[in-house]
Amino acid sequence: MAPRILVQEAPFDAAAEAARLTEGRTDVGALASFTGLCRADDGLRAMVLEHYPGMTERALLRIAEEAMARWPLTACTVIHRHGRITPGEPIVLVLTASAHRAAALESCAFLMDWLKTKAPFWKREELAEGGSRWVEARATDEAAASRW
Amino acid sequence: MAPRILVQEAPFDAAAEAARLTEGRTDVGALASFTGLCRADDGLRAMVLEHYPGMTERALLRIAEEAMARWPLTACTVIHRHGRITPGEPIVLVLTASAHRAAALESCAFLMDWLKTKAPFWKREELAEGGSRWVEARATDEAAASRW
Amino acid sequence: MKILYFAWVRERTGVAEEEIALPDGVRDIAALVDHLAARSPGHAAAFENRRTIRAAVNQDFATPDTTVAPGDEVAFFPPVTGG
Amino acid sequence: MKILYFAWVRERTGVAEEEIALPDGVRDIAALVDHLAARSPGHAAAFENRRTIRAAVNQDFATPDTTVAPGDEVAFFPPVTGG
Repeated sequence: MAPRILVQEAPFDAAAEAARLTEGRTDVGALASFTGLCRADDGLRAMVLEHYPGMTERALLRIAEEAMARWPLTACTVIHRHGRITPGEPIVLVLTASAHRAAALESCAFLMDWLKTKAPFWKREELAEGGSRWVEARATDEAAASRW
Repeated sequence: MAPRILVQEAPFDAAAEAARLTEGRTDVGALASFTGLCRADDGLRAMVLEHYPGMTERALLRIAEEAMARWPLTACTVIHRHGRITPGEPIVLVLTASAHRAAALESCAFLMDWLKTKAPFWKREELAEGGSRWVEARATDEAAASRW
Repeated sequence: MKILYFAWVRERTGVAEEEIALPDGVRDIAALVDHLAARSPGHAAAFENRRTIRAAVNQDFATPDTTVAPGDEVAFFPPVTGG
Repeated sequence: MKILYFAWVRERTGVAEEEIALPDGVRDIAALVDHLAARSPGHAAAFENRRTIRAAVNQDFATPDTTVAPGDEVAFFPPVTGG
């Protein structure tokens, strides 16, 4: 099954997405999921995500295909939002389904690590005290991505 | 927050459980989840899970407390079903929430590995050709549990 | 003391639970297994290969040298297979 | 050729997208950056510290020695921060 990739401004329905991967099937023994949410660190007002339309979908599809090549997955979904997102709202959803737990859990962590460093999104934080600033890339994310 | 532990025969609502961990909060940046489901390998008809009432809840609580001590989690939920479960149905749900993704993802994998080897459940498979057999513990599960 | 059996250990002993008086001189799980194995042919079959049996005392996992005392709840079962 | 800018690179150049004619002799990303940096003070500021800039050619990540040709879509941006 081809990975399901969505890049959208609207919120997503994680439960409905999870159901798509298991409904009517009896070969899925493991469903792993990761949701990344916007935190209100230091009174952050909102996060604005810019992306590169066209390249984003392409990059996410490649990352998901890499996961499906490395692990025996029955399905894989990546949904990433862009635009203005306020604290408490979800930003990203990764779902992986497999016969066995290790494949689902490892590939879910792999997908998050790779999309953090290989998908063209840029976060700008709207600060509590007014104004905004671009989030800087972190060396720890590079290190996490390179362990795979 | 104390871990939420449920041992029950009834199915669970994974979406509602996930919502409990994030609703009304702005300090959760990462929500990891794992659902284990019954597969129809070799035409398996059903899985019957026996457990040790009292000790089961106690063992799951200890495992969850261990996860909360090892990783900075804001919340952690473990739900494990017992009784007769047919292919396609969920058996176990683990949810972990944290500010950051590594804590949520690693502790979710840890919880699954430990409950596979440290929670008193026993699976009996009802076979396609009639009859049933007890599932044998696997050395690979012991190895997975001992890596933490 | 209360003895519980689970999964195929229960199927072999033929009972899920039984009350026994802890005999003098039986102070650990290993000695208790010797005592229980003599109760019936089913018990003997259940404890035939002791390396495949796990135990819990008062709902904590135990080893052959874990001590037992009157009033304890002791359980015997195969290696667990949940998750 | 189409040049795209994202995030603070876009803010500094002052444009999100521009069409340019690829000059003779410009055959890779490094040379293209030299050329673009001379377009305006904003462009110069955007490309001031080249180690902080990433590029893509036709929507694939590129390096300074990736070749560019007329008709390519080339994008410049900071290291990504999604997820």
